[in-house]
Amino acid sequence: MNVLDEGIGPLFMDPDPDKAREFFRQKSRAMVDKRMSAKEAVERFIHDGDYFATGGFGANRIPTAICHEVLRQGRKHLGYLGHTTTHDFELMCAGKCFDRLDAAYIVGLEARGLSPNARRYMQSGEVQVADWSNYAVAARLRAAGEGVSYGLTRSMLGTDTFKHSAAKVVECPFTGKKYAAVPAIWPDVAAIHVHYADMYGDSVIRGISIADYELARAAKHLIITTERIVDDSVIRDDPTATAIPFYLVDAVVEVPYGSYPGNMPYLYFSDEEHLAEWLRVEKDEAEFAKFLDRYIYGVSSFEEYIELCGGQERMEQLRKIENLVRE
Amino acid sequence: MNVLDEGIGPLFMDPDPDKAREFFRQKSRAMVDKRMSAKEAVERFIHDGDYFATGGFGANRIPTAICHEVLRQGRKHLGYLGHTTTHDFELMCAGKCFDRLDAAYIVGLEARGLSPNARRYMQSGEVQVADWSNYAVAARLRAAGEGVSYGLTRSMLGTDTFKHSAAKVVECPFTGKKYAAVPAIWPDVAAIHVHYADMYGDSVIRGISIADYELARAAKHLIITTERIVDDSVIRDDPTATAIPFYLVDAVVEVPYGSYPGNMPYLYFSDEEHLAEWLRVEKDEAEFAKFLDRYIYGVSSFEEYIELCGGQERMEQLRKIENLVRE
Amino acid sequence: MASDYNMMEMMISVAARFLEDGKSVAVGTGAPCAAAMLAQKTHAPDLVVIFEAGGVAPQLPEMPISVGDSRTFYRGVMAAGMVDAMTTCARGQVDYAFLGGAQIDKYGNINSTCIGDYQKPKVRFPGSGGANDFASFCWKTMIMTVHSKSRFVETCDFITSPGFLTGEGAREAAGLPEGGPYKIITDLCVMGFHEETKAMMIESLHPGVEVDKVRSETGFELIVPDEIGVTSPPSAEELRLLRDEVDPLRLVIGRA
Amino acid sequence: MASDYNMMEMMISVAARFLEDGKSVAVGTGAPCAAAMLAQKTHAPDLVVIFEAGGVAPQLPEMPISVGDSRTFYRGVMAAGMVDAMTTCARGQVDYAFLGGAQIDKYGNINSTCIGDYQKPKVRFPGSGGANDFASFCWKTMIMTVHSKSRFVETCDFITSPGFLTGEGAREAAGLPEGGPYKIITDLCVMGFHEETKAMMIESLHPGVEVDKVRSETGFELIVPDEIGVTSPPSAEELRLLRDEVDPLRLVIGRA
Repeated sequence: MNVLDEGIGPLFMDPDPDKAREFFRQKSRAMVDKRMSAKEAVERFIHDGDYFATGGFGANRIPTAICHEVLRQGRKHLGYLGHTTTHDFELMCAGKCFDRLDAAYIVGLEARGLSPNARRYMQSGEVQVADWSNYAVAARLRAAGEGVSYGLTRSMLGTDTFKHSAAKVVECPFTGKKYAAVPAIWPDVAAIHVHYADMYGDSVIRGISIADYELARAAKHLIITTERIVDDSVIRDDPTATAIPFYLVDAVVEVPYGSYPGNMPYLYFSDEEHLAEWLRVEKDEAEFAKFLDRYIYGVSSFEEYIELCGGQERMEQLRKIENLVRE
Repeated sequence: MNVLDEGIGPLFMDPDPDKAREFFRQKSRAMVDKRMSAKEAVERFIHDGDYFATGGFGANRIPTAICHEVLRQGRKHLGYLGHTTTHDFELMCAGKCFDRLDAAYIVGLEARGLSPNARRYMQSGEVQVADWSNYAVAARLRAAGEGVSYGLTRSMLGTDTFKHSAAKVVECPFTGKKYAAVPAIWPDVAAIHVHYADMYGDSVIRGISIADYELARAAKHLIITTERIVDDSVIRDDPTATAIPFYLVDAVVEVPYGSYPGNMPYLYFSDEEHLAEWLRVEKDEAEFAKFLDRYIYGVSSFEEYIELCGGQERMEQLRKIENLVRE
Repeated sequence: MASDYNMMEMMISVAARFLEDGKSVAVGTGAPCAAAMLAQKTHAPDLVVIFEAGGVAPQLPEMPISVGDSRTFYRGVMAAGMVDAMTTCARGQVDYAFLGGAQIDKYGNINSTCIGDYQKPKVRFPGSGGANDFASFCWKTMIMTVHSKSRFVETCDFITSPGFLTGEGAREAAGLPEGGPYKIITDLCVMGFHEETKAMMIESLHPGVEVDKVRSETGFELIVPDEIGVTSPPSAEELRLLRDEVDPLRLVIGRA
Repeated sequence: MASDYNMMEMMISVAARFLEDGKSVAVGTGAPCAAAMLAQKTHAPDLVVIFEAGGVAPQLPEMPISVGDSRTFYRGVMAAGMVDAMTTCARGQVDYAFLGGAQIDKYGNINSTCIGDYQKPKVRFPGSGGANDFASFCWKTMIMTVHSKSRFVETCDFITSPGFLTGEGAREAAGLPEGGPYKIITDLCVMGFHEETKAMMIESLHPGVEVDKVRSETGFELIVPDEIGVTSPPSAEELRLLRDEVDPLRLVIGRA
């Protein structure tokens, strides 16, 4: 294979499709009850050193409860996929959980500003980084889900984003066109938050799927957090709606408001006040440490966190904002 | 680019992504009323020599009305994508409409047997053919929709299917694994039958999508036939359900029972008696010619064909079969 | 033991037994579908059935006529598309697939494309469809077919779907993933493949069938081990399930 | 002509005018989204808005906070995913995109990744997000930004997203599709790119702005044509639409 150019960024995960196939060969396809707590899901499926990825888009439909558990259980030396990450990235930095990072969108919270703590962590030199574009990462996940070792994109070419990625430039055997060949990535474990799922893991997402279709098919282990668990007859009544089938899933965790303080389409809007509070307290490391103790390390479950953040009353306000109910 | 091996099959369409981009650059994105008759859609968008593709899976959710019009309007020298084609292929052969063929599944009607006329046509030597697997064709369409000139699959390797395709063997720049590189294909025009669409072309498919998601994104021109046209508020009420957005679509044709004699999931089952009749009459060329005159050439619209085939009464029977209503 | 079974019932019952619980199988219409359904009703309730057009784990109300008809996702857990079905195979999550063809050679390669000259064939068949993909991607592929010399040939006119190609090491050399033919179930016997040479070998003969009969209906040299078992015919329970539940209209199994 | 506009209103109004009817635009939050909405309410009702996370043609009830929040597909015609949005760009169906960044060089290359050493940066920014993809795939990219010497630099510390790279022919040589920067809209002027050299040039100065002011706020040699127009400020109607309909909460345009 003629490689015309290659990035100098680190390649954290083996893109060998046959090793992935061997893993998936062993993974059970049995339709069994996979319900468990967030605590148990993290204990069983996320280990120190694993490569971890979170679904959703920054502060929209993110698996917050799993991120909190990762912090509470003190996971360290994770690899992390910084793909369209905002509040989830902020959380992972708060716990200094990862030291290897594929970065596509990190440290920012879009229109809300940049996370002071995430920037401190990323500027510390403690994290080994490769940079990518959002689509390049989606293409890496898609390639993995397709059982091939690389995908193709014409983005990244000619830039430092390419240079600091682990992509390679190849030529089309038909047209001679150049492509960035991006290596498939099979994360060890991913967490995705969905609208509803049955106890086997068959999951439905309402609204944009972002890159979760691809992530679900690439991840070796998959934790689903769901607003509610439904009987599998609900799934079977409308199989067209299923985005993630049970055989991809290892754990099903029922977490109402599970994307909080992020947005969950149709159900609740993001809590902009709480997200602003994060950005504010992060400016001072001591204050931030106290904040984390109060909201994450000092509670035993995500339910407690929701209570601390205003509980049902606040959730009801966010439901009204989401649904454009003007008071 | 090191090419390790290559098929000897003809490559009918240019896989240059920049030529495709130039086409799509010019294609309007305006949200305008695209409703028209099947007759007009074929007149405007399917021309002699064009490369044509049909959606659905053989005799399931196929754009029968468009195929009939192609015959009635005497289209010739088409290229055709024989991907999971059964009754649609039978129709195209009945009109000898194509002389270039990418074949993945042709001449058969699955459990129903093989089409005598399609076999005669394919055995005549009049058709230039390349062979592919079903997934290879889906990968070709997917690559086109992604704006790249080739896709990758590990199928076809080592076989005569590869040899008689236009694929090439390339090596992964990361792992050295071999892949069949399959050239992107942007059909000049495709027809896809859907459950409902608005007048702009936003379309919803219920049940399996087969390769229509990919085909819709690869085709330069796209004709949608739909069981019913709905107000665009129906689409906007549930944008998650949309499979095909309006900007891909050139024509929207309302055709109730448009997949007949094929199956339309949830609405009507295939008419096995009529499909068996096709296979029976095809055995005798003269009888088949009379049959075609009666059912296709001798009628002026698909509605007349439905009437000839038993009209509303027959459709009601097929609805009951589809919905497992036992009498 | 029931004695009033026909060969289709025999083949389906044998095929069903090879399908392990908690595994997945890509099936077509007809006998393979019946085998998967029978397995689910006997030892493999957690066998996941996948159709190439996108249907996953349907509660089949009856035999599909097409691998893309509405039965293939009737009350399924997902109605996806071909890319999803095929990539599920490609990434190693589909264990079994059933294939068929007009010709099979001793390495389990299959012809379902044409007889005679490719450009102007004597007989044109459908081609690969999804068969080449299943044969390339799935871990273990199986064939159910009648046993005849015109079908079991020394050399296929056209290799549509890969078996072991030219034998040991050939799949790997071609770049195919691990996998390949597992069992061939005919109306005479069950065959497997030699662990090293990857050539076809008899594993068990159906009751009353002699080795010579198999040899005479096979167009190439079959490996015949010293010890050959006898295939267990369908049990009464298998027959009951097949006739009453799997295929009550006898579309596949016919009338015994 | 209204005189009580602020620079954000000016920039948004100017950007909106560049968006042609019947075309498509990939937008982010804030000013780009406001520009697209304003264009739809003035000359381009058929402008299709696409968000990178998958939202297509929403009827935006208010400004999104995130390009992936629920507003981005509110009563849209499709709620797809990132791959669909990005491949729509890649195959040439998205005309415009808006980009932003900490540094911009004279060829329109953008840095939104870091200042200083890459491995241990002085300042780390978000990185590409979808920007590199839009800059690579969309036909015409635009930037709205304040004009300052620290932003318009001779050399970016890191090229996150491609403009014209090193100038004429460089995109083609790198393998990028046709496309590239189209307009840079700042609080001082509108800039385009020289047809041949692909270097940045002034196209029009905002009312009251002198060329020297632009030069002094630009860290590289700008092409200054002999004839430079004056940018038309927002019309009363543009301001009314911006303030009453596009951004009534003044989240983006602030208070004039």
